[in-house]
Amino acid sequence: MKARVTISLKNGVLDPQGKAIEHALHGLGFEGVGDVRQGKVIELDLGDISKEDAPATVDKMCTQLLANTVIENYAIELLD
Amino acid sequence: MKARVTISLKNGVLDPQGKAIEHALHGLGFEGVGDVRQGKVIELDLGDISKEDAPATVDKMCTQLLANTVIENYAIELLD
Amino acid sequence: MTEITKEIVAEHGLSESEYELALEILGRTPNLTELGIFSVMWSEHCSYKSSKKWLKTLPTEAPWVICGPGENAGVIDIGDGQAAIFKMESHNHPSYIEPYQGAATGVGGILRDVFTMGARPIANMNALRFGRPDHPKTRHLVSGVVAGIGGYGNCMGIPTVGGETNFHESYDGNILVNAMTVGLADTDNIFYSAAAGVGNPVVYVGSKTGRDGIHGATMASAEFDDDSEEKRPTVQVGDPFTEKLLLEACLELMATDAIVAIQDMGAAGLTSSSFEMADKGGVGIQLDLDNVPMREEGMTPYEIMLSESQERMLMILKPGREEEARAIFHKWELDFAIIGKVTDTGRMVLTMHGDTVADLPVAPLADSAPEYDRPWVPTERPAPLGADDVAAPADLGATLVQMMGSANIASRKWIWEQYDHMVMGDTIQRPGGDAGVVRIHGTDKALAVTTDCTPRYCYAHPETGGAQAVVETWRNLTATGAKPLAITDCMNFGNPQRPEIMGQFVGCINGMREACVALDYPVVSGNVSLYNETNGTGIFPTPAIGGVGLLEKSEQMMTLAFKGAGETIMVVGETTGEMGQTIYLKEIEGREEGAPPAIDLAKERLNGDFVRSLIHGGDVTACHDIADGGLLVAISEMALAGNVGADLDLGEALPAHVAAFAEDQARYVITVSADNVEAVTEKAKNANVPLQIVGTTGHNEIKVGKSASVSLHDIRSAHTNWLPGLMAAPGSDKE
Amino acid sequence: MKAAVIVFPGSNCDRDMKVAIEQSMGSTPAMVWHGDSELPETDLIAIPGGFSYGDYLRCGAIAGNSPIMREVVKKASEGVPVLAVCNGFQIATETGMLPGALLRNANQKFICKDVDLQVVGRNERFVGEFENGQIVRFPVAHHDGNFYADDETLARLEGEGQVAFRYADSDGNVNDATNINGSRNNIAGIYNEAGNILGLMPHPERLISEQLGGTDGKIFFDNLINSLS
Ligand SMILES: Nc1ncnc2c1ncn2[C@@H]1O[C@H](COP(=O)(O)OP(=O)(O)O)[C@@H](O)[C@H]1O
Ligand SMILES: [Mg+2]
Repeated sequence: MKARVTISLKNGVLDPQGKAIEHALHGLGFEGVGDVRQGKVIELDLGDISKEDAPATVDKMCTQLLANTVIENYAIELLD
Repeated sequence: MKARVTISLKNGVLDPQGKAIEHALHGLGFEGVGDVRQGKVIELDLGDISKEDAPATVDKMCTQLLANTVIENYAIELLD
Repeated sequence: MTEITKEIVAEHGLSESEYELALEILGRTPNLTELGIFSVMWSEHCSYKSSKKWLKTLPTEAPWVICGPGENAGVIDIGDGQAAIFKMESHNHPSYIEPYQGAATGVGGILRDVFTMGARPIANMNALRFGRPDHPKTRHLVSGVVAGIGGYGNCMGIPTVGGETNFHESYDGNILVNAMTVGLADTDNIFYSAAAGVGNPVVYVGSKTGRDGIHGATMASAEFDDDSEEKRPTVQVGDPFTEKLLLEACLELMATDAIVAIQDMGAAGLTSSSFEMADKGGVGIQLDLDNVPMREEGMTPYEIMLSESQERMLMILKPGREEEARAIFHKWELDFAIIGKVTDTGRMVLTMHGDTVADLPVAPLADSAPEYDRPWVPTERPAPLGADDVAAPADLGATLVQMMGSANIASRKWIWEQYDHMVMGDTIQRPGGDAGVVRIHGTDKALAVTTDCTPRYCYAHPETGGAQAVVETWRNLTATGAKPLAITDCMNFGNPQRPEIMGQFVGCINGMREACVALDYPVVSGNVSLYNETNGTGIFPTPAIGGVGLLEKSEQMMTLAFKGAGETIMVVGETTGEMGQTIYLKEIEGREEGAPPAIDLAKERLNGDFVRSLIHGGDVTACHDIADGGLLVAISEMALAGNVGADLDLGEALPAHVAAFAEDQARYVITVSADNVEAVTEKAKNANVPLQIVGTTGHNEIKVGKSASVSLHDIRSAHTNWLPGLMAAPGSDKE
Repeated sequence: MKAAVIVFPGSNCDRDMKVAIEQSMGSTPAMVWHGDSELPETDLIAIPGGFSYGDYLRCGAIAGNSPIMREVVKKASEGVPVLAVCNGFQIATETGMLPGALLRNANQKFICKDVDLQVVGRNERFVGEFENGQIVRFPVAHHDGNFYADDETLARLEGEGQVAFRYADSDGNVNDATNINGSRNNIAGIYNEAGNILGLMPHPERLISEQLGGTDGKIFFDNLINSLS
C-alpha cells in the first residue's frame, strides 16, 4: 500500500520560495502569474499495513515528522 | 485559472532527501516503510489565460524554470 | 549476449587502433562489460593519453614533498609531523549540463580524493570560468554552480576560503568548474592506494550503487555538440550528508591500523578504483558483484562497474579486521560490504550470479593505455604593446571606476557570501584577499591557499601564460607572508587532436615547468580536462593553478587592507608599461591584443623573497600583489578593504594611464609607516630590489596627482554592485 | 561549572562550539552523541550549528526526533540553560522548545557574513554585560534563518521580552534594509517563556579572537559562563 503526502505552507505564512519563483516567472515574461506557492510531496510505500490502519499511521508520520504543523498543512492520499 | 505542477525526481536518480526521511521514519518505529521519494508541488494562479492556452504555457514554465528536466519529471494539473 | 559491433566500439569512444590493442591484450573479443571497462580506463579522463607525455616533464620533487602526482592527492611536509594534502579537479562538463549538481559533486569528488589519503579537509577553493556576462545562459550557470559548491561544502562543514572567477566569451559553451581541497594529516598516518596481501578482503563502503553517471567519464572527455543537452546524459546527484558521514567514518577507521589501501570511487567508479589499486600493488583482484550494495534492481555487471554513484570508497583491509571496520561504518549508518579479495593472478576477475562476467589482465590494461604524442604547433609570441600603442583616456578617474566595475575585476563577494568560509573556526584570512588563510588547528602555523590563472595571457602566448599562472599563485601566497611550498594544477583545454590546441597545452606546460623550477615550487597533484569545445571552438587555454604556502607564525600574516591614514605606499618591482592583453585594453578599448606581460623568474623570486622578509620583519602594514588591472586597481582594492583612500604620484616616466593600468609582473604594493620608510628603502637597495614611493594613505578618495580624484564611495559602488546587478537582472532562465 | 555539546550526524560547528566554551570556561565540555539517551550532569546544554541529517526534509526536523533531544527537552523544562545556535535553533523550534519556525532566507541564498545585532532586553543569564540596545557583531552562516511566528505568537514574544537579538546595522538601525533574511521583526534570536533557552541564528562561537576578526563572541561566552558558574 502506498501513500502520497502533500505538504504546503499554511495560509498567511510567507513563502519565500514561492515568491522567488513568481518573481522569476515574471522575469521570463509570464507576467500574469500570481499567488505562487511551493510545497512538498512525499510518496511512500507503507509495506504490509491494512487499509484501515493506513490513514491513522500516515497521519502519525505527518505530525511526528513529515510536517511542521506550526507552519504547514498536510493532506494524505492513499494509493494502491 | 490555477495550475498545480508536481515535480519528482526521475526514476533512478538518487534522492538523498527521500532516503533520509525513510531512515528517520524507521527510527520512529515505522519500520515497514520503504521507497520514500520526495518531490515538489508548485501551485500558481495563471491570471487571465484561456483554457486552451493554459497547458502550453504551464509546460513552458516547467521546462524554462520550474523543473530541472535533466533529473526531474513534471506533471501538470489545471484547476479552476 | 550483446554482439560487439563497430558501432558499439565507436559509441564507447575507442578508436580503431585502440580497439585493436584491446583485442591483442585480451586475445579474444571482449564482452560488453569488458568493452565498457576498456572504454573508461582508456578515456582521456582516466588514462591521460594525450597529456601524459608532457605532464611527466613537470618538476615534482623537493625536500618537503612526501608524495607527488600519481596518488589521489599530493602530500607535503609542513613540519611538526604534519602534512598538507591537496588537489584540484575539474567538473566542467557535468556543471554545464546541470550546474547545481555538477558543481556539488565536483566538490564532493575532490573532498574524497583528499580524505581518502587520511587527511581531514580544512579548506576548499574554487576556480570558475563562465561565458560573457550577457550570454543568455551565464546567469543560470553562475547561480547554479555557486549554489552547488556552497550546498556541498557548507553541509560538509569545510570552509571555502577563496577562488577565482572569470567571464569571457570563449567559455560561452564550456564553463570551467575547478574545485580544490586542502587537508591536514599526520605524516606517519597517510594512506595510499596500492593493494597488497593476497587473500586480503576488498571492502566497499559508503552509498549504494545506482545507475548514476554511467559513461560520465567518457562524457567528460567528449566534445560537446548542440544537442548534448537533449541527450541528458546521466548526471549524478550529490549527497553531502552521506559524504560527511563517510568522512567521519573513514577518519575513525584510519585511526586504527586496519587499512592496507584505500581509494575513492570517482570517475569510472568501481572500474578505475579497483584497477588502480590492483595495478599499483602489482596484484590481481577478484570481485563478486552480487555483494555490491545496489540501489536499484536488475543492475548489470556493465552498469555496476561503470556507475559513478557518489560517496563511495574501496578499501583493502588487513585480514581479520573486517568486523571492527564494519562496526564503525554501521555506527555512521553507511553501507559496508566485503565484495572480493586480493589475488596473485594479476587479473581482474568479476563474477556475478556464479558466472565470470569479466576477466581482464590488470597491468596491460592500466599501463598500456594508449599514450599519444599528438602533433602540435607552437603559438607565436605576439609583439608587445607599450605606452605608444594605447591612447590615454579622457578621464582617468572615470576610467578607474569603469575598471573597478568591470567583469573580471569587480568584487566576488556575491559568490563567497554563499560559501561558509568560517566554519571550523580557523579562517584568519577570509575571501577577498590575496589568499585564503586557515590556521592549523591548535598550532601557531597557518596555511595560505590561492588559485590563479590568466587565460587571456595563456591564449596570447601559452608559455608566458603558463608561467604567469604559477608565479601569480606564488605572489599571492607571498603577499600574505606565507612561504609558497607546492602547487596542484587543473589543465583545462580544447580538443588535443587539433595541433594548435595541443600547442597551447605544450606551451603552458613549458611555462609552468620553468616557473616551478625557478621558484622551487613543485607540482604535487593535478588533473587534465580536454575537449572543452563546442562546435569546434575551444576555450581559452586555462591551466588553473592552486598554490599552498605555509606561515610558521600565523600572527605574521599580512592582509591587503590599508590600516590607517598617513602611511607610505610603495611599489616593489619595476613598471615598464606592459599594455598587451591587459584588462584596460579589453575593457576600455575593446581590444584583445599584444603579448602578455613578460615574466622574469629571477626578478619574481628576488622581489617576492624581499617582500616576504619585510613582512616577517614587521616592516609592512599592508601588502597586495599587482595583477589584473595593474597598480591603480591594486591600490583601489587595498583602499576599499581598509576604507582609507590614497593620494598618489605615479611619476612622469610613463603616461598616467600606463603607469596606472599596465600589468607588469613581479610587483607588489606595500604600505609602510612613515618612520620606517628610510629603513625599508635601505633594505631594498641592499637587496637590489626596485622600490618606488607612489603616495600616502588617507582621506576618502583615490587621488592621482592632477589626473584623477575619485571618491571611495564611487569606486565601491562600481566594484560591489556589478555582480549582484548582473545576477538580479530579469529574464534569466532557470533560477 | 560543566557544559555539554550535543553532536548529531551532520553537525559541523560542534568543535567550534567546544572551543569557544572551553576558552571561556577553562575546561572541556562533554560531547554527547545524538543516539545517547542520557545527558551527563551539566549546567549548560549547547546545540551547535551544522546540517544535522543533511537538513533533509526540513532543517532540524530529523534531529528533533533523535533520542538525545527527548532528554534535552526534559532537562530544559527543568530549567537547565540551553544555548541553541543556528541549526541548534532550528532543532529547538522543531521540538517545540522554542516557538516559531525558520524558513528559507528571503533571498533564497545561503548567507555567510558578519552581521550587526541589536541586543534586546536584559536576560542576565545570557547577555550579562551587554546592554539593552547595544550593537554586537556575530557572523551568520545559514540558508534557512528567516524567523517566522504567527501574529499572536509574535505579539507574545515582543510583549514578554522574549526577543533576544535583532538584525541591525552598526548605527543601531533596525529596518528592512538591515533584515538580512526576511525574519519577522528582524528577529535573530529568541528566549523561551522561562528565559532559560536562547535560540539564535548568528554564531557567537565564530568571533572569539582578534585573529578571527572580532571578540564579541568571546564576551558573549564569558558572560554566559560567568553567570552560570
Ligand atoms: N569563486 C570564488 N570563490 C571564492 N572566492 C573567490 C571566488 N572568485 C574570487 N574569489 C575571491 O575574490 C578575491 C579576488 O579574486 P582575484 O581577483 O582572483 O584575486 P587575485 O587577483 O589576488 O588572485 C580573492 O580573495 C578570491 O579568493
Ligand atoms: Mg591576488
